[in-house]
Amino acid sequence: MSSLNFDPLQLSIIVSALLVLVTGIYCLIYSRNIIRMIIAIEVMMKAVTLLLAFSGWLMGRIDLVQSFIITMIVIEVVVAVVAAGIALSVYRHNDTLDIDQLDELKG
Amino acid sequence: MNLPILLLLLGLMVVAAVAAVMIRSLLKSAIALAALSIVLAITLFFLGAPLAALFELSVCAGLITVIFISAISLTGNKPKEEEEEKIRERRARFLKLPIFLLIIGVFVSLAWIANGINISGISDPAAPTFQTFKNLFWNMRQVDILGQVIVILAGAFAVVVLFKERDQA
Amino acid sequence: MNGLGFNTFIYLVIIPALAGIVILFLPKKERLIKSLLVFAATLFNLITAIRLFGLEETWHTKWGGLSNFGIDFALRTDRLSMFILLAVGAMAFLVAFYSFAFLRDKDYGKGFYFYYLITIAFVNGAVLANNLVLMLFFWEGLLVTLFGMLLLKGRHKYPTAVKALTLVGVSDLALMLGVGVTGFAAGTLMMDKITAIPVEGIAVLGFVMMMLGAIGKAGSMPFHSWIPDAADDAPLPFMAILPGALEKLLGIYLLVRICLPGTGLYEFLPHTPVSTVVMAIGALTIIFAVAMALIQKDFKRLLSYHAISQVGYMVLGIGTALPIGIVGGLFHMVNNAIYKSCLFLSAGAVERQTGTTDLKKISGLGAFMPVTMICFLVAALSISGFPPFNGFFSKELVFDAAMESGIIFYIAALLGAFMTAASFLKLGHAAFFGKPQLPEDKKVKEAPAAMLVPMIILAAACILFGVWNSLPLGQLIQPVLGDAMAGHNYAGWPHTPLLVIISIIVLILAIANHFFGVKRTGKGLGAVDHIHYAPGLHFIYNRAEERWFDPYEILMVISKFFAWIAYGIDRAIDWIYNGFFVWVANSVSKGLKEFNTGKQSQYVIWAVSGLLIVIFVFAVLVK
Amino acid sequence: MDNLLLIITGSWIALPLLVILICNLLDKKTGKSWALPAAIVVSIGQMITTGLGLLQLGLTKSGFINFTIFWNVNDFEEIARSAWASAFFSVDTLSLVVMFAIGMVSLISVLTAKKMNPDKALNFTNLLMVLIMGMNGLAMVADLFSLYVFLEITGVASFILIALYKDKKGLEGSFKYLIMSAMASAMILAGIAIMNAVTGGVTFSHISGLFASGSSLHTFHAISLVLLVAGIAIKAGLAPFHGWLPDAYESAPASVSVLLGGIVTKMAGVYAILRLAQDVFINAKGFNYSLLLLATVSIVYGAVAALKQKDFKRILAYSSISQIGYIVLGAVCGSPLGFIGAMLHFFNHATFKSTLFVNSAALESQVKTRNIEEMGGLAKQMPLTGTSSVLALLSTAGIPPLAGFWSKLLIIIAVWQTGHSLIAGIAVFASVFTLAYFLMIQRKVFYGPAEEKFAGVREVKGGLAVSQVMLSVITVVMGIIFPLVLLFFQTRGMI
Repeated sequence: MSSLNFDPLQLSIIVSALLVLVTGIYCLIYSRNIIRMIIAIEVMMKAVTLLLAFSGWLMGRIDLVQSFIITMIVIEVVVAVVAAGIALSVYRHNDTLDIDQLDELKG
Repeated sequence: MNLPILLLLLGLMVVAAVAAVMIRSLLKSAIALAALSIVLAITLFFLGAPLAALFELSVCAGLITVIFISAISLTGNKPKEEEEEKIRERRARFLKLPIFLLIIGVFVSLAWIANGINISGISDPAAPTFQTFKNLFWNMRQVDILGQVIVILAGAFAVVVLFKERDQA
Repeated sequence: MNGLGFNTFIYLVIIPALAGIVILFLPKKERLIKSLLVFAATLFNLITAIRLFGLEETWHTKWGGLSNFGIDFALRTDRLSMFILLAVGAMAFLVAFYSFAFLRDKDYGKGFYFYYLITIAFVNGAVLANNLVLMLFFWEGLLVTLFGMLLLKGRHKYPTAVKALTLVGVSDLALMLGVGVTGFAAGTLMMDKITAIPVEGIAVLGFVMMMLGAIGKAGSMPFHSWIPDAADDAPLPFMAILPGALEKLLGIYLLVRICLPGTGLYEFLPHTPVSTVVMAIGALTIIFAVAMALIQKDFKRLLSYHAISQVGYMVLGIGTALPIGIVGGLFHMVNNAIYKSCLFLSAGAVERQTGTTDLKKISGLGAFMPVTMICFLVAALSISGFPPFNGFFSKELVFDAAMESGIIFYIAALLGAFMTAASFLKLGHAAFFGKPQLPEDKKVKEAPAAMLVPMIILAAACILFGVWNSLPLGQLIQPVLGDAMAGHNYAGWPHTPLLVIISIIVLILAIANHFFGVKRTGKGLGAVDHIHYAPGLHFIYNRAEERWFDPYEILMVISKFFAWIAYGIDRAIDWIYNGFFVWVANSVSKGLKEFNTGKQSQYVIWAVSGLLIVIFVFAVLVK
Repeated sequence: MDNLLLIITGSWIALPLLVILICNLLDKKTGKSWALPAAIVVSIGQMITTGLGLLQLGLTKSGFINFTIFWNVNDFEEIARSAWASAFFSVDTLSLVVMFAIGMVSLISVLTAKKMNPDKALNFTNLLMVLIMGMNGLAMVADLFSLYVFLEITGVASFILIALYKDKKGLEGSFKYLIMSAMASAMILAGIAIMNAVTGGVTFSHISGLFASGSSLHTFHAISLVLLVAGIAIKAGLAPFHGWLPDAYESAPASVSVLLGGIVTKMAGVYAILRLAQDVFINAKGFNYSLLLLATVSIVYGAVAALKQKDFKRILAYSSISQIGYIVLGAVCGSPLGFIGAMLHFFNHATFKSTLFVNSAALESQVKTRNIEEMGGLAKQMPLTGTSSVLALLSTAGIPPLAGFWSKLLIIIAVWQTGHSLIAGIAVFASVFTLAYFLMIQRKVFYGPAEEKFAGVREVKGGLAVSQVMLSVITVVMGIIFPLVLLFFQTRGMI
């Protein structure tokens, strides 16, 4: 059989990364909890990490991608810290984590 | 690389991600996120990026989970107080997600197979093989290292500004 | 090179303009400094013009290296423009000198000096410009200063200013169109590169439009009717310098620039339809304006109609396209600038000393203002064409050319000469001779020296240019034509004795007519009443006085009709813009505002839909 | 010369770092009192060094300078061989112009922050320094991944700055920005990953080589571009990705909104688009066309939405969306003229939008409100604020001879010339709306009927007044000497 002209490995990795990404965006739209939105962001970053690693592996340049991932993780942590800090401060103000309470700014 | 193992790992990843989003308890969500990180770390290891896997494991699965859990405990997780109706409504909102994901996954896979898409990758004749991780990271990517330094500084200032209890100016 | 850098002539534009701007910032009280500044600037202008004389140069710069669409800042002098510059410089200097005295107790002195200097700068610029668009720029700038000067006496002069703006603006618009067509027909906007475009096809439009622009600036029909109104409403030095001298110089400069045989912009030949059209305009201008001048009862108004009618002679002369006609036209232009300014200045002296220019109120001033009277007489004899004053010689040249081009034009010119002489006999008689009628006239004194000196100089120039007419003709005017002269020399006594005899007969007839009229009515002012109130003519005169024949008024009636129609359309469009669009914009904006609920999920949804849009764009492009 | 160059290039990162160290390692009291003056020194220093850098570029006619930051990689062969991987800094005229703008807006922001209490002032300065480093890095990077890194730094610093006072609105705006920005980061990073997968490298030179060769695009090239465009559009606040932008601008403290509106979001989004369109995705049709569409939508949306706003800063925010549209339009229309116009509009926008935000700060400090409905006739009491805002708004609307006119003119001409006459028409038409809502501001705030309760209002003094004067002068002077600036850049081969 004239081998499948697609690589199941590529397919599976890209599709699963896409699914994880979509999960994150879905959660950003439908979640009402601030902390869960931050979790959704983290979930999206995981998908991106997978994609990055995959790209390096595909090109045989995994070392380059390793350095990318390390930098990325550092940034990810800082963003998570900032987000958590903001969530905490919001909680202190509103006594709730409901995102729907954050709608003073509009129009 | 072993395709079945990879498929298993990827499946686990998707499940963990959906779980992190769907589980009602925030604490369990955070733990699901940690699980997602762990699975990702294993995948990275299999893809030949052990250092990145190590980082993922220690920082994402460890540090970020700690941050989340402390944030959750500081804000007080009050699932019990949620009314029955709210819970049902929430379930209705999130139950669509797996179906949605299934449709997307199947559709994209079919489209991929039907079009015979293949990322051939560019075989760069001048692709240097002598590049070691050390050389790459410390010499070639020193701009990124500078970025890391700055972003960590920013993180420190974030802690100073945002986590201070008493400040209602 | 006269020891000057060849781009010195840019100073002719810069120095007066700078001086004008400085004056604008000087306090109102500093009369002396302002006068000195004006004096220095105009003197500099005159000296530079003299030193530039005989220098034929072209100066050319690109606008800062960026692409410039062929509109370079290019200046040049040639024989024509250096002659005009000299005339401009001299007239500007004399009138400036005169206005120091005239404007001493007027509160609009500052504004006048500002506009005056800017006007000089622009006139110089327009004459120097080698690029048609650059010339147009200066030309249009003059429109602004004209408007400003007419408003100097206050807001209530607005109608006159608007009238002038409209009429001159229309002619400038024609010029603009003409410049465009000329540039298109010639393929370049540089005047020294354009020679003798054949007047055919689209070039006919270009020629006619540029010609209209030129004669419109000179004040010929049908762009003339603001000048008599301005005589009532504008400061007198303005009349002396702008309609009296500079505008004629500039307008005729352009007309000659267009029509000059051999080197002009267009190929303009005798006995062609275009030539006939130009001559007809000239002839009509003479007849109409002089006929109106005949019956005026106001010193300034009478002069202002002559300011129009004299243009007719120049246009007629140049319109013949014969060398003798062009020489005559140019000579007449110089002469006109001299004696018309002199006349206006004497009118100014009379106005300043008596407080009025109404001929019914003044008479017998000659006894009190002898110098003014003598200057007036010299200029009046000159304009009427009495030998040996300068007007005689230039008119003879024009007569000669008109005779050669068609007897009808000659008769028109002759008729004009008759009426000119008659009207000045009347004017002189009424104002300076006879018995002083009103008691206050007895207290009148001679004008101050600062006003007399320019008048005396101008009057002397009238005599000089008449007696020694080979000076202006040989040195200034005939070189302009260059090869086209074909060896002729028109200096000295007129070459056609028959025409001279006819002219003198006409003058004698005018004198006879005057005495007939004076005898009939018993006073100088009534010398032409028998023409004014002749059957038939009376009716036409009345209508003319009621401005039935004023092209501006006709234009206004037509435009009122159009305005009435346009108003309705405009209201509808206005509603669409001011009502409908605003309503739509406001309601859309309001809708957008309400649509934004401030919910985070909404923002995410927008972003996702934006992502879909981007995907869609890419998908369309891939297809 | 080389040493001078080293000092100049080094100072863009080292100077802010030094200030952070000094202010935090000294004892607390000195650190706090030194913080703002030190920030002023850094901003002015940046303006001077970028000016020197521009001169250097002009003198050597070299076009760009490459350099590394910690240790020099002297083995240039190695750099050449690993063009796909090596990250270094590179400055050209665009970088220097935007870095000058960074210095300028930072200076204005610090001047606006003068009244802050010392505790906040230290935090503010620290974060401002991080922000400056992030934006400078952004201006100098030469590969996609570093671009992402510095985007994040800029973003993180601005989240914290918006929430600096931890008031309810500030937290809300900050959180909204954070979520959208994180989403954008994920998209950009996914785009980079896919780009890396299909081209095998992330440096600008590597990718642009592939795009410039004109080979047909892989599906995944397109997917990568889609993700990059969407991500950067979120960062830039192009409609319909703009949701967070008005909220963040409105809720930020006065001095921070000067920063945000003047430079930060432009650096994060618009500069990235400028850089990518110019140096990386050359002739990438999808990239250009999708951004053209988004830019046009933004121009119209921003102008229309601003009409009915009540909050001064919110109007400015919507106007920003509109102006961002113009810059992006110039950047992606595909002609060099448009790029020049976009670069200079970037600078002009930094000037006039900062002016307007300073005006807003001045009004807020004197009148204690930002609601334009409540104000009226303030031009009499606050002539400086009124005049500078008039100048800034005329520049925004593109009235000659102010600076904004020229750059907008260049952009519209370029868009017209490249055949997008409909878009050019829309852009001109939207200018009318710009004028409309700004006239509305003027009428309601400065020139309308005077409200009696504001009789005691006084003109601002100190930092606010200085910055208003300074920015107005720049707007006017830039407008007058604009052709000369253009000429200088042109003759020196810098654009």
